[in-house]
Amino acid sequence: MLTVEGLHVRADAVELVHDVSFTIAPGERVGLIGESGSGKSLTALSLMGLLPEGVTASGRARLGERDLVGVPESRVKDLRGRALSMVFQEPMTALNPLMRVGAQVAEVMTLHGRPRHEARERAVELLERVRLPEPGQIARAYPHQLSGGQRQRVMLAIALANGPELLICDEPTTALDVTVQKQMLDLIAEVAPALLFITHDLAVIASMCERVLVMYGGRVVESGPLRDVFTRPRHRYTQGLLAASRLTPRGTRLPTIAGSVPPAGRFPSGCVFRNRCPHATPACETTPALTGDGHAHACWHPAD
Amino acid sequence: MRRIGIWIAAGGLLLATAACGGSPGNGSGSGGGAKTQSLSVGAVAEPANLDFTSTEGAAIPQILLVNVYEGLVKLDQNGEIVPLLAEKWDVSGDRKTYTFTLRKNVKFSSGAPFTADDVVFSLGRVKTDWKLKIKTQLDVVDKVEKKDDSTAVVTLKRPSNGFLYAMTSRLGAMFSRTGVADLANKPVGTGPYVLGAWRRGDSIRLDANPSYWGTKPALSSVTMKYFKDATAMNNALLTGGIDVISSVQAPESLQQFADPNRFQTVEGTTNGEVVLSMNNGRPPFDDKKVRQAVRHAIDHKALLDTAWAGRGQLIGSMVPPTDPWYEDRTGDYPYDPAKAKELLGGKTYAVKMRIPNLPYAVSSAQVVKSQLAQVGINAEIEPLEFPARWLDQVFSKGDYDLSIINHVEPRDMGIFADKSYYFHYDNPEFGKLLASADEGTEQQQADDLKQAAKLLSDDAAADWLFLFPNLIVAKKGVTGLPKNAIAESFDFTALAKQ
Amino acid sequence: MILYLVKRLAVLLASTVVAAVAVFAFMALLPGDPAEIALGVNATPEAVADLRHRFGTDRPPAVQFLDWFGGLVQGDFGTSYVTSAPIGPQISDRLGVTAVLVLGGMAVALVLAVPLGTFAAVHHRDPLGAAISAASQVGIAVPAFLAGILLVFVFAVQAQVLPSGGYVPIADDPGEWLRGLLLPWLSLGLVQGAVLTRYVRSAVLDVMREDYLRTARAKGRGRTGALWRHGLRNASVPVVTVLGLQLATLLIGAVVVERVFVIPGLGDLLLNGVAGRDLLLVQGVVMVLVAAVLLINFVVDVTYHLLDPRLR
Amino acid sequence: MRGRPNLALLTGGTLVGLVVLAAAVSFFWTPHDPTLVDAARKLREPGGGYLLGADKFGRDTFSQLMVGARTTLYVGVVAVGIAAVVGTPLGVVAGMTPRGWLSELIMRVNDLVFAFPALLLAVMLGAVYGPGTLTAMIAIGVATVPAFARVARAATLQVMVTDYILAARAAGRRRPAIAVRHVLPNIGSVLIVQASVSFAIAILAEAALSFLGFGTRPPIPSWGRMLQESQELLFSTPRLALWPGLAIALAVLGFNLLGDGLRDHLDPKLRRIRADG
Repeated sequence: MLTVEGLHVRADAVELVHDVSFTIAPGERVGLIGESGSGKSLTALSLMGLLPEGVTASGRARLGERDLVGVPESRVKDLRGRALSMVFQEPMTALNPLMRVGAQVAEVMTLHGRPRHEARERAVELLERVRLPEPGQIARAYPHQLSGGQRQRVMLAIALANGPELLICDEPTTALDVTVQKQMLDLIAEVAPALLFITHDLAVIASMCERVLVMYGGRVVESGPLRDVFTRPRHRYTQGLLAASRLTPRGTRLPTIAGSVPPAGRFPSGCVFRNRCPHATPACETTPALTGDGHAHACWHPAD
Repeated sequence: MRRIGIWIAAGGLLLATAACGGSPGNGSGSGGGAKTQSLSVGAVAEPANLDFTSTEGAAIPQILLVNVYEGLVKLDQNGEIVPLLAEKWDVSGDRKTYTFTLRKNVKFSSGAPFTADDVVFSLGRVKTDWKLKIKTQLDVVDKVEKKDDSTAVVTLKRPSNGFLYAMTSRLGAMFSRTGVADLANKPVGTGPYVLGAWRRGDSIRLDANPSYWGTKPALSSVTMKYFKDATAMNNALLTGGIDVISSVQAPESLQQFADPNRFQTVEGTTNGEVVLSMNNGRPPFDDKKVRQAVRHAIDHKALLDTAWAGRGQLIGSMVPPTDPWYEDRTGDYPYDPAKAKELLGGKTYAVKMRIPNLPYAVSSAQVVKSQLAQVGINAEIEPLEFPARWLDQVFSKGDYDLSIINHVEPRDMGIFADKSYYFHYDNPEFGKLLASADEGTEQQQADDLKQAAKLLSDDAAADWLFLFPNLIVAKKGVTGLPKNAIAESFDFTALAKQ
Repeated sequence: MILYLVKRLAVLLASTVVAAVAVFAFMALLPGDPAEIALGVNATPEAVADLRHRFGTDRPPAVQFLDWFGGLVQGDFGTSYVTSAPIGPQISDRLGVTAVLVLGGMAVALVLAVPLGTFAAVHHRDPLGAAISAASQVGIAVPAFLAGILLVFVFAVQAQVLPSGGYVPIADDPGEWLRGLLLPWLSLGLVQGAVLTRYVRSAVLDVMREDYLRTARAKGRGRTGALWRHGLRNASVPVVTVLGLQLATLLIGAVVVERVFVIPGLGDLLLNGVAGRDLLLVQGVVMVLVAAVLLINFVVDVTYHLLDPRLR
Repeated sequence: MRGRPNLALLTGGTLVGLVVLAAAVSFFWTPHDPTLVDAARKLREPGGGYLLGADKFGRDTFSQLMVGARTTLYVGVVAVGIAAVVGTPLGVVAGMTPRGWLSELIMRVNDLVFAFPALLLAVMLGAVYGPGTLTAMIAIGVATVPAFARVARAATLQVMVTDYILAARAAGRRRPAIAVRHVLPNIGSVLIVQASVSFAIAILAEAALSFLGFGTRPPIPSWGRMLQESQELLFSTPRLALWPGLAIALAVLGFNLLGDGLRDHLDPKLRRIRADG
């Protein structure tokens, strides 16, 4: 259903996302994982056509038969909120503070052709569907009167309003209290049609997704079914990531990945991870290709 | 002549202009038909109210005298006293009794007839109701009597040359016995114009008086429009907002009106002596030598050229050339910085020059300061709000060393005779000369006043920077503009438009 | 909201009273006895004392204040010492003129600033946007009276298409009224418009960076649509604050423009009053100006609260 | 975006630098005595030692502009100085005790002072003490106090909730110590920006006051007064209005740009781009 081929994102001369390709089948839930600065959010935003000013995408991305990248804004904007929707990381600022919640939910429907009164009614239903108590009252509230978790549910209601084919969630629970995170994730898992779920949290991915893409330095370094990648990581970065997140019984952490993520544009040539990789050799100065069917990786010295 | 109170007025500012002259014209005004012509005249100071019996300032008589209020006599363009409401007057042999024969069929704008009773009433009010100190000019009047409806007799305590002259001023204005209830807002007079409308802060319109006893004015209305900013007034004339600038406040700008196809410039003289006053009552200017040094230190020609674009006349004492006893005294203190330094004896002084914030004063002060600095007198300029603050600080309290003001009143040499006056000039000889001039014959008067003027100059009681020019700019085709401004009013009676 | 309104109203009233005390006290410091000034330099002491009694300036200051303030509450500003005319009608006449001048200037500023500022923000990376930004920067640097003088020079003196000054009441001739006000409006509005353009631009730029604008686009709105529907109202919140500040500035800026264009407004009345030491008049005008600024602040605060539900 | 030259800072700094330079040099040297009246040089054309010509008093325009720069800075420094010295502590106190009666009182008085704009204050003060540079500066300074107090308060409110202040308070540091050691250094950049903007406003205010006759006393050269005096010669000798007008505009532009530039320079948050991954 969603096919991404050779997606590049650049800001001025700096390439932020390099040659990303993946697919999502109808009903499939795919996780996109990586540290901040890895290019995962930009990948998602380029699919939505919401890249910040001065940042451009090239390559191919299709949702069904419709192109998402390299087409005029007027065409993409009709897909947004209808065929594909997105829930953002920061619920506190994602809603218009001067507009009632119900109106903001209804807006996405009227925008795509539903009559106003019908949209109003359906907005309340949607609020109920995302498990908000007293949806009628919430519809009349302003965003500042809701908690973070409630606002994120409102965002989810907006995303679901027009029955999209694909839902993109960009760290939807990061900003929420731990107690609320679980409910939110359950809700997303329950209502999402097909899902592209972006996070840096391996545990969340594990509970949500069937397939996973690991990004680092603007590239997909490893991809495959969740179980394979998590139990038998091939790329040294994935390996490090998993090791860092795994707790020992005594609660002490294993060594994390050395160094830190370089700023955009400062990644080494060749394998982007080689300056932090304990296994790096001169061979790594050449860019490795993402190879392998099903469980693919881009590494000259993969783990077994 | 006793102490002549001054209407120091706004100096050149209010002075604006005055007097009559020219011949009535006729023509097609902007309004269309021959009887709806109107004219608008730009002036600088708006009156605070319309009651010149209790409010100082030149602005009120400027617009009301001769135009709305008339006296028994008036001053013509040549400085001659001519009949107005009095057809004629006879002076007794002892020069103490004046018998005025009044015009008949004169009516006030209220409809009341003008009779000798009104003369008795009006001159009586000067003593009883007027609040201005200039009313002392009529202290010489002993009694005013009605002989019959058209004859009034004024008896003086002693002969006075100043009496009839004072009668041409505000003091001689004739009021109706039934028209003094609201002088501040509703003037009632016998003149060719009546008050039309007053838009405070903007303009005063006078309308032609349909029942005027004399030659009816050529214009149906004249509007006096008030400007605080000289440039704004210039622009108004350039763009047709007004027809006449009654007194140019920015003489350098005259070039703008050089096109003879559009504008005309009238340049004449006034009674306004721009005086560099020195406080004779306190150091350092209580020292005659220091005062004389100042007079030598100032290059009057350069001052006039820079400060007032060379417009005006140089004078050397308190007498304008239009007075019969004028003598050229400009040679008394030639520009001579070396002499000035010598007179100062090598000493330097720091003094306060407190001036009114009027264009001519601010301009002149900067030249005076620069020139005095050359001889060692450092004058700090302090512009004060005119009129209130200047009057308070300098004029009333006398807290100043130097000041610059245009003394606009006609025949005002007498102010130097009063040592409480802000000059604090004190020379008994001078007072004696003035007193004998007022009582004596015409010849004696002239001789005495010439001598008095010389005395003032010799004593360096003040320095006379220049005689303020009467500078009028008008649209081409406006006639009846006064060449010289030597009376208190801007006479509208002769104004016309071609 | 009601509670807020009541509280804010109480503050307004209290500030006005305190301001009245301040104005009165300040005026009491002015040198020059009104009675002496009214009578001129040659007045007799008896006449001065008499007039002082008539003016009531021989009473204790507190009594004078209460009398004056009591009158104010009833719209009576007293009678001028100098012109012996009632002050209230003068002030209300002039206030009308100044209000027209200021509101017109504000309208010009808004008409210029909102589209230009928004355009400059949306196109802040383009040369045209940068040019507008630079032009507004230059516009701020020009003193209002200089702008006025230049406008007169160009449109009145050279082109002779508009009057150089003066004010014609609308009742006399609506056409002339309008023609006479165009240049004053422009000279007030151009400079204030430049200031406002910068605020609008920065407010819109801020809003454009907001997450909810991205949300709106995620819903399917275009850039412009999102900005229009969700951005401008949000951007208007800071702009309204500035607008209030600017109205106050304009009210005072009008003093200068009134001088340039010979418009009989409040500023002109104030300067006249100061020059003529018309104490009561100055007191009245200052009070009205200060009260107007306080009132504008009040309106801005309330508008702010109406615009932003978070404050309710 | 790092490394891109800050154009506003550069231009603003240069313009302000020129004003400061002209003022500084004028203390030691001007081409001619700026106040010396000389009828022979009246309205002298530019050239021959008179770079920009002379005015109707024969005074050298260039020398006047140089000394006028001094007046401009003098007005700005004193006015902004008053505003900063009075307004900053008030704003900090109000910001550190946001719920207290003192804060409420300060802000209310602040609002009240704000209702007396600079021009009104200057006209009133001028009426009492006579017009002059000092009264103008005091009026402009007092009228600018509310702006500083507000900005200082807003910035203080932000600083007060930061971790290091909370830590300092938890450690039992006394409020005055916190104010001096932590708050002031952290709101400094905001105040500097406000100062440069207020400086520009002060220059404009002085020009307007000079136009109304409430500004600098003659013959001390001031750009505002030069402009006012040049009015009557606007048609015949427009250069007399051009130079002071240009000087005012460039100085105001300079201070405004400096403020903008400093804001960007001192507050990098404002130029972040939201393009993380």
